[in-house]
Amino acid sequence: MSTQYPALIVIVPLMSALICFVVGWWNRNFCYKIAVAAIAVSFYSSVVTMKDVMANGVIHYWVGSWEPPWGIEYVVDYLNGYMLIIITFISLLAVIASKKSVEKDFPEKAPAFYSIFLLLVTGLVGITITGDVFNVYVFLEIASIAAYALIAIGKRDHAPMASFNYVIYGTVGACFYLIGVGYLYMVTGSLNMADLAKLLPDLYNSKVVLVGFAFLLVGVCIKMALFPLHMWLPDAYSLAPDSVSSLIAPLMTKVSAYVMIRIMFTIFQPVFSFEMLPVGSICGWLAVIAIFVGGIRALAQKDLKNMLVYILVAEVGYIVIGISVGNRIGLTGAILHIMNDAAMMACLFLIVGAIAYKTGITDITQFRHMNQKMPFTMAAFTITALSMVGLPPACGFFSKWYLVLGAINANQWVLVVTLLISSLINAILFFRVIEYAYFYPHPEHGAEEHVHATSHGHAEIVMNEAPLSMLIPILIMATLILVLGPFSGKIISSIIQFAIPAGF
Amino acid sequence: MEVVSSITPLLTVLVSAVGACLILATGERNRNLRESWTIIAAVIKFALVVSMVPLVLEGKVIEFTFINLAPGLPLQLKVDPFGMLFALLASTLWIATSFYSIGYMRGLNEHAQTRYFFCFAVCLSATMGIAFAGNLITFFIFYEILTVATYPLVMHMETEEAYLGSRKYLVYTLIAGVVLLFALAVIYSMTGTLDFTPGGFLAGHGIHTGLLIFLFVLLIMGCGVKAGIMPLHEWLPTAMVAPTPVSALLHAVAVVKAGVFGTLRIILYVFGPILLHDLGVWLILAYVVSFTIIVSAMLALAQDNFKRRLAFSTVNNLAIIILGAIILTSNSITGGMLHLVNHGFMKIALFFVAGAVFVKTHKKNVSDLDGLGRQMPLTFGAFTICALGLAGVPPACGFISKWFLCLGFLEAKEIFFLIVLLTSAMLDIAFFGPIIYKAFFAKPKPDVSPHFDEAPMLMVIPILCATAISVMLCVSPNAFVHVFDIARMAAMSILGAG
Amino acid sequence: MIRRHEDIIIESLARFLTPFIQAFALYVLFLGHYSPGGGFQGGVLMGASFILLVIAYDIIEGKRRITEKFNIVLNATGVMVFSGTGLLCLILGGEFLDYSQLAAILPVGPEEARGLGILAVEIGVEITVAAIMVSIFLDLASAGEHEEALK
Amino acid sequence: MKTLDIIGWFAVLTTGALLIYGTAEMPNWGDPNSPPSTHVSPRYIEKADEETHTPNMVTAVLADYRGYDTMGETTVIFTAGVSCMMLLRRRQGK
Amino acid sequence: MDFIIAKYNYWIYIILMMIGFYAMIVKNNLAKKVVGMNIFQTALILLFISTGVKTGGATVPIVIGDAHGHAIPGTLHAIDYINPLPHVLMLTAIVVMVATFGVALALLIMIFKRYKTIEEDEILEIRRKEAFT
Repeated sequence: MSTQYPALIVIVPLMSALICFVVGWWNRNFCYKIAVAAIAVSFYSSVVTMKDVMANGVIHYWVGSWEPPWGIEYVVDYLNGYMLIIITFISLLAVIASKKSVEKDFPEKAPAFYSIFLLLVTGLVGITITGDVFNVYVFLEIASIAAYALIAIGKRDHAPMASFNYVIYGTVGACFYLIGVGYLYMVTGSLNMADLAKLLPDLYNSKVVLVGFAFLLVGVCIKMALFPLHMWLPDAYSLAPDSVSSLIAPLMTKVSAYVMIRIMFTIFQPVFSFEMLPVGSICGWLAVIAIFVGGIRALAQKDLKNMLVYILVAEVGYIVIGISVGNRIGLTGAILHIMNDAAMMACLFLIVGAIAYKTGITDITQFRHMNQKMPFTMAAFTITALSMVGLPPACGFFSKWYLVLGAINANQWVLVVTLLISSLINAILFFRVIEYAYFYPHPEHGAEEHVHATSHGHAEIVMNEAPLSMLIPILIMATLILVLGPFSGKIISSIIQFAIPAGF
Repeated sequence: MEVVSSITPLLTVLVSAVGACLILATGERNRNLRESWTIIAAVIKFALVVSMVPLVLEGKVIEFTFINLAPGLPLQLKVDPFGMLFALLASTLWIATSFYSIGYMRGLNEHAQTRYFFCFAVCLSATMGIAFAGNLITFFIFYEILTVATYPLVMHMETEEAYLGSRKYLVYTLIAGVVLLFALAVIYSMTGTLDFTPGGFLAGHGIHTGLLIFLFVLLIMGCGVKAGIMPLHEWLPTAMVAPTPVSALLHAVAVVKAGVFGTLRIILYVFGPILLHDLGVWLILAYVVSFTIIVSAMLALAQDNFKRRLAFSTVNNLAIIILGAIILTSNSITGGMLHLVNHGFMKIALFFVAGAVFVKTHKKNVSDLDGLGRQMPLTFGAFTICALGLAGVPPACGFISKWFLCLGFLEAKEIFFLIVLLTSAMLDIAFFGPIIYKAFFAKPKPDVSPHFDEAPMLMVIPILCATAISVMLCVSPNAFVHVFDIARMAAMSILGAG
Repeated sequence: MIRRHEDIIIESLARFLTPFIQAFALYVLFLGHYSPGGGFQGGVLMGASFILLVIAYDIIEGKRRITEKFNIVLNATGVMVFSGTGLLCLILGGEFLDYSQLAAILPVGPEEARGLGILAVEIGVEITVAAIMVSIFLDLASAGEHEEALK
Repeated sequence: MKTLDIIGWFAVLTTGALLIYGTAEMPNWGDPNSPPSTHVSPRYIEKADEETHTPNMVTAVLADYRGYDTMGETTVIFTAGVSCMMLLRRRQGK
Repeated sequence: MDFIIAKYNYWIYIILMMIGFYAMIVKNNLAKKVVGMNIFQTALILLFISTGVKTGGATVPIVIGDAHGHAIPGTLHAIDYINPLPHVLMLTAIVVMVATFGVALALLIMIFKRYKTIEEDEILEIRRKEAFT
C-alpha cells in the first residue's frame, strides 16, 4: 500500500472537495473539518512519499499502469517530494487558520469555499507531482480557475475586477504554455517529461524547439509574475480575502517557479538553457528590475497587505536570480529560497489576516500599541521581518547567502549588489512597521528623561490576541522560520543537493 | 595548540538568552524576580567564563561545533586567548552594569523596563557569541543579532531624537552588515573557509592583490562602523540619547568593543601580520586611526555635554587599540589587547559617574558640575582615578596598556605614531582635567548641597568596583584571571604563527 | 433573467424534442466505444436538452424538472463516479485508474474489464458535464437570483 | 488608449512572428512520417482495441491511457461550476 | 514557395490566434476580451488537431473490424488511421476553455453589478474617483 501514497496525495483532496461540497448543503459545519482532515492526510502521504524517495530513490508511479510515454506517470524525486511537503504543510496551516475569517466574512459560502480551497490544493500538488507536460497544463488550469474564484469573493471592493485581469493574464500564460507543449509535441511526438528529455537533445538546433522553449518559459513567467508580466499580481493578491491570500500568495508563485526549474533543468538540459540561449542573462536582468520595482513600489504603500504583495514580486526576483545564474550553488539558493520564502510569506499573510480579523486594521500607520494588543502575533511578525531583511539566524539569511555565493561564482556582480541592496530596502520596509507597532513617541513627555511616566502609562491597552485557530499556525510558522535557518545546511546536504540534476 | 571539545562555550552564550526568555516571561508582574533573573544570569555567565580560564592558560583551545551551515561552513564556537580576553571583560562588566541599570531604572522609574532588560540580556548573549566565534560566519551572525538587539535600547526613550538616533544607528550598522556579508561571500567563494586562524588564513590562496586590498577595506568598514573609526563614527554621539546604562553598554561593553574586537580579528586572524605587511595597507589604516585619535580628542574638547565628551573619548581610545594592533609588534598587540580590557573598565566607570550625576542632580553638562565633588566625593574620586588612568597616569590600568603600546611603537621604530599616542594622552588630560577641576575646586553652584549626598548605593558601588578593578589591573595585571598572560599568549600565537 | 412568454408552439415543440435529445445523448454515450461520441459529447447534449426547456419555459420550469439539491448532488456524483472507479482499482491492489483490476469483481477478463471501466468513467463524465452545464447556465442566465425566482 | 494600441500591436506582431518563425521546420501538413504520427500514437492505433476492448481509439485513449487527464478535465469543469455558484448565488446550503 | 504551401494551415491558425490575442490585450470592452480569449483558445485547438492529420487515406481513429466492431488481429496499421492523441488532448482543452469562459462570464456579471458598466476605462475612472473620496 505504501506504493500508493503518491496517488493519495492528489486523490484525497480531490474527492473530499466533492464530499465537502455535497455535505455542505446539508450541514455547513462539516466542511471545515473535512478540509482539514483531507489536507492533513495529503500532508502525511507526501511525508511518507518523501521518506520513500530518500530510502529507495526516485518513484515512478504509472497511473492506470500504462508505462510512459503512452500513459501518464507520477515522478517523485527529491525536488518535487520537497515541494509537495512544503505545499501540503502550508495549505494545512492556511486551512486551519481560515476557520474564523470564513465564518466572519462569508459564512453562507462556506461549502463552496472549502470545496474550491481543496481543489486549489489539488491543482497545486497535481502540477508538482506529475511527470507529463500536458497533465501539468490540466492541473495548472484547475489551480488557476480555483484561484480566480477565490480571489473574486474578496470582501474588499474591486476584487472581481482584479480577478478578471488575473483571468486574462492567466489564460494567456496557460495558452502560451500549451503552445510550447504543442510545438514540442510536433517535433517529438511525446508528452512525457523523461521521454522529451531523451528526444530533445538531438533537436536542440531546431527552430521549433527554440520557439517551444520560449513559449513554455514565457507562459510560466506570466504565472510566476516575473517583472514585466507581474501587473496582475498586486491587485489580485491584495484584494483576495485574507483566508485565501495566505494560501495563494506563498504557493502559486513558488509552484510556477518549480515548473520553471523543471523546464530548464529536466525537460531541457542546462546546456541548452544557458549555453545555447541567453536565458540566464535575460532572466537575471528581469529579476534585477523586478526586485527594484517591487521594493520601490512597496515603499510607496501604506497598507500592509499591499506592501507584502509588492515584496512578493521582489521575492520572485530572488528565486529567478538563483535559477538564472546557472550554477549549482545558485540553484541551491533558489530551491532553498522557495521553501524559506513560502514560509515567510505564509507567516506574514497569516499575520495580516489575524490582525485584520481582530482589529480590522490594515494601515501601517495605525499599528500603534499593536505590540500590547497582540503581543504574540507581533513577536512572530518581528521574527519574520528579520528573516525577510536577511538577518541571521532566521532562515531568510541563509538562502540569501547561497544566492549571493552563486552570483559571485557566476561573476554576476550586478546581481550580487542587487541582492544586497534589496535587503536594505526590506530593512526600511519592515523596520518602519516595527517602529509603528512597538515604539510611539510620548508627546506629553518631552526629550527630558526624568519626566517620563511610569511603565503603567499604557495600562488602558488590554491584550486582545487572535483566536487560537489563527495564532497556532502563526506561531508554528514563526518557530519554523527560526529553526529552518541553522538547519538549512542539513536540508541541503540531505535533500537539495540530490534535487539538482546531476552533473550540473 | 591542542583542541578540547566542550559545551561550555555554548552554555556561556545561551545562559543570558535563557535569562532573556525568563525576563520576558516574568514581565512587569514581579519586578524583583525579573531583575534577579538578570543578576543570576550575569553571575552564572561570569562563573562559566572564569571556569574556562585555566584551560586557555594551558594553551588549549575549547571548541564547540553547533551545526554545519554548509560544507566547510560550521556554526562554531572556539575559545582562544583573545576571545577569552573579551569574554572576561564583557561578563565582568555585565554584572556591574546590571546592578547599575537596576538602580538607574528604578531611580528614574523608567517605562518599558521589561523590554529594556530583555534586549540587554540578548545583547550580552550576542557579545559572548562574538567573543567565542570560531569563524567569520559565526561572528557575523552574532554581530547582526547584536545590531538588532541594541536597536530597541537606543530607541528606548521614544522621543524624536531617540528616533533619529536609533534610525541613524540602524542605517550605519545594517549597511555595515551588508558590506561585511559581501566580503564574507567573496572570501568564502575564493578560499572555501572562514575559520579564524592566528596569523591569518587568506595568505596563499592566490587571491589577486587588488582584490585583497579591496576586501580589507570592506571588512574594516564593516567592523569599523561599530568601532567608530572616523569618518564612520557619526552614529556614536547621536546614540547618546539612550539611557546612561545603555551608553555604558554601547561604549564600554558590547557594541563598540565588538567592533574593535572584530577589527582586531580581521587584522590578526584573517589577514595576519605578514600579509598586511606585504600589502602595505597596514600603514594606511594606521594613518587613518591616528587621524581618528587626534581629531576625536579635539572634538571631545569642544563638547559640553558630559556623555558626548565621554563618547568622543571612546572613539579616541578605540582608535588607540586598533593602532596598537596594526603596528604588528608583539608588545603593541599585547598593549592593544590590554587596552581593550582596561579601557572597558575605566570607561564604564566614567559613564556610571555621568549616570549617577544625572540621576542625583539631573545635570547633563560639564559646565554646571561646579563643586559637585564635595557633594559626591566617592563618585568624583572614582572619576578622577579613571580619567587620569585613560590618560595613562597610574594608579589606573591605562598606564600598563599605554606603556606596552609605547614599547611596541619604539620596537617598530614608528616614532610618528608614538608621538600621536602621547599627544592624545595630553589631550585626554586636557578634556578630563576641567571636569575634575570644576568638581573639586570650582565655587559650588547654589543648588549644590555642600555636605555629603551621594547617588543611590546601587549605582555608587558598581562605580567603586569598576574603579577598584582598574586600579587592581594596574597594580598586578595578573591577579585572579591572568589577563596579562592571556593577552601575551594571544599576541605570541599570532606572531608565532606569522 | 429569463421571463416566460406563453408561446404554445415553442413550449410544446421544446417539450416534444427534449426526450429525443436525451435519448440521443444516451446513445452517444453508450456507443462511444464503437462510434464517435463519449461522455463529454453526451453530457453536453443532455445538458442542452434541459437548457432548451429552460429557454422555452423559464427557470421555474427548469427548477421543477431538476431541483436545486438534485443538481448539486449530480455535480459531485459525476466526478465521484470517475475518481471512485479509480479508487476502486486502487483498493483492488492496482494503480489508480487501472481498470484491469476490475476483473477481480467482474466476470470478465482484464481487457473487457478495461472496456467496462471506460464505460463507467464515461458515465461519470456525462453526469458531471450535463449537471454543470445546467447549473452554470442557470447561474449565468439568472445572475444568481433564481432562488428568488422560485419564491 | 493609444499607447495600449501600440503595446498590443507590438506584442501581437512579435508573438506572431515568433510562432511563424517556428513553423519553418515543422512537419508538413498531414505528413504521415511526422514524429507525432510515428512516435507514441502507433501503439494507440494498433493495440488500443486488444488492450482495452474498445474500437474507438479516441475513447480508449481519453478514458484509459490518458484517463488521468480526463479526470482532471472533469475536475476543471466541476471547479468552474462550483465557482460560478459561489460567485453568483447568495443562498448556499443551510 | 512550397514552404508556404506546406505550412499554410499553421499560418492560418497563428493569424487567428493573434486576432484573439490582440482583442485580449487592446479591447476596452471586457466582454470582447473574453471573446478574444475564446478565439485564441479555439485557434490553439485547431493548431493541435492539425498535427494529427495524415494524408494518404488515413481515416477516423475507429477500428474498421468485424461484426462486433472489434479488430481482426494484424489488420491494424498506424498508417491507416489518423493520430487520436491530439483529439484527446483537445477534448480536455475544450473543456478547460468552457470552464474558463464560464468563470469569466460570472466575473463579468459581478463586475457589472458593481460598476454598472463593463467598459474598462470607465471602470478605471470609477475606481480613481472612489480612491480620492
